[in-house]
Amino acid sequence: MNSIILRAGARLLVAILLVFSVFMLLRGHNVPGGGFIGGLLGAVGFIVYAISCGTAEAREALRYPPENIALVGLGASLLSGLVSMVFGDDPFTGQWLFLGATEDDKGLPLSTVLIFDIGVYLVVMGAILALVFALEEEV
Amino acid sequence: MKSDAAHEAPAKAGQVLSGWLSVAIAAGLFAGFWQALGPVGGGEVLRWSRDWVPSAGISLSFLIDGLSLTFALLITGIGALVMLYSTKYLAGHPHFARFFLYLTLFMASMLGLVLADNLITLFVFWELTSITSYLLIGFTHTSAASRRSALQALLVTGAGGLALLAGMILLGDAAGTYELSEIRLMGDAIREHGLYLPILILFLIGAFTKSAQIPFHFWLPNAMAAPTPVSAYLHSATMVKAGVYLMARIHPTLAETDVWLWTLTIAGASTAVFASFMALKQTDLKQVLAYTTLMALGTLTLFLAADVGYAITAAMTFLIVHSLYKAALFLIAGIIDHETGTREVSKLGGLARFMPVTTAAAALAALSMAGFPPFLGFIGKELKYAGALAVQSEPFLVASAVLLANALMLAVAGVVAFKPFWRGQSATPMTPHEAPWRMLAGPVILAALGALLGIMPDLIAVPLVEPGVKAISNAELQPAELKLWAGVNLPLILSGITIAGGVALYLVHERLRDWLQSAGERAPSFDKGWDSLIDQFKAGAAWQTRVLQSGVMRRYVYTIFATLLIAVGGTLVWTGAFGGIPTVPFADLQMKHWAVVALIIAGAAVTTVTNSRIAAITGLGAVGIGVALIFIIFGAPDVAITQLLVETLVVVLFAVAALRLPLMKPEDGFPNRKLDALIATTIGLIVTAILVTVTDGPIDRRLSDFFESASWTEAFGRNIVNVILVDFRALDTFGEIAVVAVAGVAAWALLKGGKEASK
Amino acid sequence: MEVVISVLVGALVAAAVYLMLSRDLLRFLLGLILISNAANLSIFVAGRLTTGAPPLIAEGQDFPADQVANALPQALVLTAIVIGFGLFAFTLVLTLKAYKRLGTLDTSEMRIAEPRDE
Amino acid sequence: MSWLLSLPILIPFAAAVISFLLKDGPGGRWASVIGSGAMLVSAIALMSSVLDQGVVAGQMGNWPASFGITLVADLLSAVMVLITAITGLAVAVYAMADVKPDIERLGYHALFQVLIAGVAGAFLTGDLFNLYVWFEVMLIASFGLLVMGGSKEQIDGGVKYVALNLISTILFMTGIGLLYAMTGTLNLADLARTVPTVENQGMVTVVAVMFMVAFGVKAAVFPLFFWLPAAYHTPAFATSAVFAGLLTKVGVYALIRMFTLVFVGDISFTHEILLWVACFTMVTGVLGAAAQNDFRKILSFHIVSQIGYMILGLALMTPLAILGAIFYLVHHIIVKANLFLVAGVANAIAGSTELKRIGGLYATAPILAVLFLVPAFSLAGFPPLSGFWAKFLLIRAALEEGAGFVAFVALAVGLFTIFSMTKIWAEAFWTPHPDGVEPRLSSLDRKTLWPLILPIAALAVLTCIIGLFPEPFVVFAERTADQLLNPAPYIAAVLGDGA
Repeated sequence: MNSIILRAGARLLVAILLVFSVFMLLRGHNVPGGGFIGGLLGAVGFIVYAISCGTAEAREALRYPPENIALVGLGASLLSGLVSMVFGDDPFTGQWLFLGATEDDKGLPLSTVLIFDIGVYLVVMGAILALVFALEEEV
Repeated sequence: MKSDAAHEAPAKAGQVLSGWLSVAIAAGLFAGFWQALGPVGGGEVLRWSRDWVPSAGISLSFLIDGLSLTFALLITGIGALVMLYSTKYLAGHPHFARFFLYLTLFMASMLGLVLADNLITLFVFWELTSITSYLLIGFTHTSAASRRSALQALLVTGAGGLALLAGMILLGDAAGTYELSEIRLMGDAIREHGLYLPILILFLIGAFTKSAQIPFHFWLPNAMAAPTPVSAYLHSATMVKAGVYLMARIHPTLAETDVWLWTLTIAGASTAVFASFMALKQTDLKQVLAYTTLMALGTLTLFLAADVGYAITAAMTFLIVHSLYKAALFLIAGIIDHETGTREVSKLGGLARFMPVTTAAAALAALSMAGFPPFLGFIGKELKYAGALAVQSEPFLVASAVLLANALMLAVAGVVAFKPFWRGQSATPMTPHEAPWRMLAGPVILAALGALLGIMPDLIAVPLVEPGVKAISNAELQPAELKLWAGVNLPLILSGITIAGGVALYLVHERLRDWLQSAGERAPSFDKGWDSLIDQFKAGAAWQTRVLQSGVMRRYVYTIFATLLIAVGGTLVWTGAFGGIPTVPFADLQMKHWAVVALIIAGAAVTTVTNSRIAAITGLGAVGIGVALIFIIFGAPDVAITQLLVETLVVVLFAVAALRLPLMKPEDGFPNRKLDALIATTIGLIVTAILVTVTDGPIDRRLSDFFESASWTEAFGRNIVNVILVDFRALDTFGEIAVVAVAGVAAWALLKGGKEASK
Repeated sequence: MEVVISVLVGALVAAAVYLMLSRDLLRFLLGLILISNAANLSIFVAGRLTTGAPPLIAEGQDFPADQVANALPQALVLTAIVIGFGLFAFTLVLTLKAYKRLGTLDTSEMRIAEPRDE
Repeated sequence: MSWLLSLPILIPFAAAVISFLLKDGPGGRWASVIGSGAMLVSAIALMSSVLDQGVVAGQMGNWPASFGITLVADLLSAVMVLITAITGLAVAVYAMADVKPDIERLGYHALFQVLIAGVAGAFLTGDLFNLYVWFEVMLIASFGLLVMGGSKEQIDGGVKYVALNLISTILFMTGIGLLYAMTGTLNLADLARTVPTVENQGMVTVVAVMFMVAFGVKAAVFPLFFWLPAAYHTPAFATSAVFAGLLTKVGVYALIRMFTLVFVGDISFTHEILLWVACFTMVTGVLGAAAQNDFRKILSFHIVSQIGYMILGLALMTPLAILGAIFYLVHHIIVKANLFLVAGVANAIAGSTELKRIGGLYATAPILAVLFLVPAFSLAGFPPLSGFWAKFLLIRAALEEGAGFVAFVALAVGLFTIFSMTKIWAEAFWTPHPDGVEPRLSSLDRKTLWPLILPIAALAVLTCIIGLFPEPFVVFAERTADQLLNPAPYIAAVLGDGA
């Protein structure tokens, strides 16, 4: 399993899956996709990596312990829900900022809702990886 | 050990302080109640009240009348003497301070009980006396017998307490108030109330258990496991009289009916006679005294049955008489035990030489107990006969019972207060010598009071007995006069017979005892019955628990599904809610629908029947994909993608895990599987029936309509499902990711944790 | 069409319950997965079925043009799937751990917490 | 207002995140304690505003009710959150000393905080599906806490706990689907309004019974309670204390909420079932306890038994009965959590929780003896402790309804409770230690002793306060019961007055 080609291929696959997962995350508000689907894809990428190169290397590539990533994701979603406090709205009220909005076009939307979905992404990826890595290392 | 010795010295100082503090509290309270003698003797009733739980009609109200004052003085007066006695009796005991804490708490509870004018407040103190007596009976906690006795007393009185609580609640509802001084005015209404009989029964269970009437008597002799001062105080002079107090207190409300009259008469008389014989049977001084206490309690119950002046006066007087001599005798028994090392009657004799003061006190107390003139006991006995002859039930029977009990009592008095001191000296474990003054003060004072009050009965007649009688009965009863010489009358003649009979019994008591003991072995014992009751209870509990909480998971799952089946299926049948067998729209079914249905059913079937892990996983995958296809067909792409991804992960994880798990065993061997299949199929049918019925007809789509209209215009998203997830119902999603995050962490911790533990 | 799915749900439930009544923990787990699917489907069908039309709003429009599938149950099912997955993943790891520590997957042999002699 | 409502949920989540990231040092446990303290403050604030203004409701995400998720607090929710915060703080402090460092490094305190958040969420939500979500949050956190450490006993108990609870979860979820199918809404207040308009009322009853079974498992009623005695004696003491105090009560809360607000159409049927369930639960639970010989196993079975009392109050459905149930609910959380905490200290100084293997606590650890007696006698219903009033109110409610048999059962069960409590007392406290050990509190070092004893003492004081000054609590419970039986203000607060 440790052939150089496979490892390089795995790296490439991980990169593609990660990019694709972020793409799914970002488009989710308007077409099928979203944080959960994105996070799952991201996790699948690292699982493939772990299977081909070993969990130790996958952990290294991930840089942070996956369980921490999960909790940070939870924190991010929580924070996105808290932002509206500053604006005097109810918790989890979406706050939107439209960059370059014109009459016809709403421009590039930045919102707490997106941060929320990023949190979902991180949680899903982190939690699954925490479980899978630990399961792999259990043997 | 050195350090222990080092801080023993200051601890001892603290202990001494705790002892004297308790004595001071009791004495101070006694002095306080003494002040009330004047007003109460003048016919006043003192009342103090303050709200406690007004919304439930409960107030902290207290009342001092003749009845409660009598009790209060006995409680605090005897309490002070007992505590003084205990400072010496328990000197150096490691739990000295705890003892005084319990004793003081008990005294306070008992005072609260007799002073309370609110039923529930009374009950609160009632239970407190049970708790404190539990701690006191089990004071010698390292002994298994003590612990058993403590539990027995607590459970018996506790059971009675619970009955009493129910009775009080019913009485409160019937009367519309918990205030005793209001309830006592409603006697007639209560007696005619539909709940009268339940109320009466529940009250009497409470009173009989606390005052150890047959058949609830067996805990009292066992309670003698407590240190002797406790026996003297709780189990003769005060707590056991709480039941008597209750009957006296509730007398105006519940008495004057045949049920009351006969129940109390029979219970009291049989307790008195039975206890007198049992007393004669014992050889342990404390046991002898315990049974005479039972006898006294029976007698008091007997007299409270009636509603005539003589009987009630007899009860009030005998209450005081008994408290005085019985506390004295118990304390003397304690002295004997303390100074000689034994309480066995047969081993004791000739103590008069060594302990003259104790002997004198014992003699005085015993003479009062035996009912010789000029002691208060004599007056008490005369009143008892007068009362017995005046009762409405069966004067002859009652008088006979009282006569028999009194004669036996006289014999017992000889056994406890004559024999140990006079007859030939026997060897005792310790060389006897006179007790210190703190232990003598109690018996001497109490015994002397018995004599003093006999000569001057007016000291208690006016301030205590007469107001007490008035408090017990709402009818205009004339309290009988307390006097030594009432002329030659029937009671006096009966007294003569008593003395003659008693002396005769004393002379033959040893043979009688042997006979009673051999008879007792054949008779069923309540105490042994208790043990088998507890054993049966435990065995029943264990059996039930083995059946229900079997430890076998399959049975748990089984029970839950069976419950579901019966509850939901039963309700479905009961309500007739099933909308009828629907028509399947075969016409609309296309090839793809059939394919999906077939895929799912086949997958589920394979998963269910296979013994191969690979086949099972494949089956699961088929079901998952089939469900995803349903989502796609019916316009749910997000759900379908998620389902596919999740299903992939499920199958992968399952495969990874299953490879490390053992093979699945064939299940053909289990006959139960047929029943399982039946249950499973029925539940499946029920689910289908319900689903078909609830989805018949259109749904109220106002929620979805709102989402459709607001999704883009207000929440700026074109994927309505995603907008619901991250905006409209973001809190759900937040909870959902919390579940995922925690599931990951928990699984990680489970896997990692085991590793660290095994290292 | 709801009727068909309802029957399907019933069949899945029956299979799942049968599996969950087994003494084999692995079979219980299989049953759990099946019954989760059944529960998800029942929520889905509770919102009634609409063929085709996913609940999306086309570019340039403010509302869905035609009748689209009921979006709310979809969101609920999505949440339920994810939660179910989390619970399943943990349960799977627990099963694995149970086999490692207790040496069996036969639940009637699992008597450590509630020993036989009690 | 919506902030005040959401803070008791959001604060523990924040504490969980911080605690997890700091789990390798002492920061993890302090984050948990500080978070619990902050939650207590928010819970008090919430309670005071509910007392001032009546039912308060707030919309998450600013979407109007029944479209978005509503958080709503009436007196019942507010008091449950408050008591959750109190118990949470007590247990968080206790866990500082009770939970071993290697378990802390696995994220114990974070999971604990998530559990508390889930409990608070369940009490505050006004949305049925959201309730399901909080149940799951609570459940997965409890799974993690239960098996954390991974001893054989824990794994074994955990398997049963997990398996049986998952069945309940699935049932609950299916029930939500069915109710949605009939009414098209998930909001509880909206359901209260629309359920009576459903044509097929028979089916409503069927679904109601389904919910009863689902919540019955959660609340551990007869015959669905098995998971509780199978597992509660296995985890860390802090864990079992918070489980014992709170988890089953969420099931009871859900039953009370659904069967006073939504499922009131066929009371003579549903509440009659509940009455029988209550009686059997009381009896089987207490008998189960009588058969046990382990400190925590006895306590576990008593949870079951006492859940029966609460269900009894709900089943009778009179103002006094509901009042009693609420009083019992609050009292029981405090007392039962406390007893489990005491069991932990007994284990720490005497070496076990098996009664046969310990003893001597009375002679050498008198403070612990007092701290045991207060909750134990309160549990057994002795006056003047909190449990007495709880029992008194329920018995009175039963007798006023003419339910003499039920009252008899409740009283008899009280007697058996005394039996079990004195069994623990006699064997762990009075009987000398079989190995001659003299267990002393002073054998614990100060850093362990105070976190263990302070929460116990605080809860014991609370028990005594409720016992000695019950009036404000009774009045409070009366108002709460009134709100439950007259849900119009609740519905109006959620849906607006025009509804």
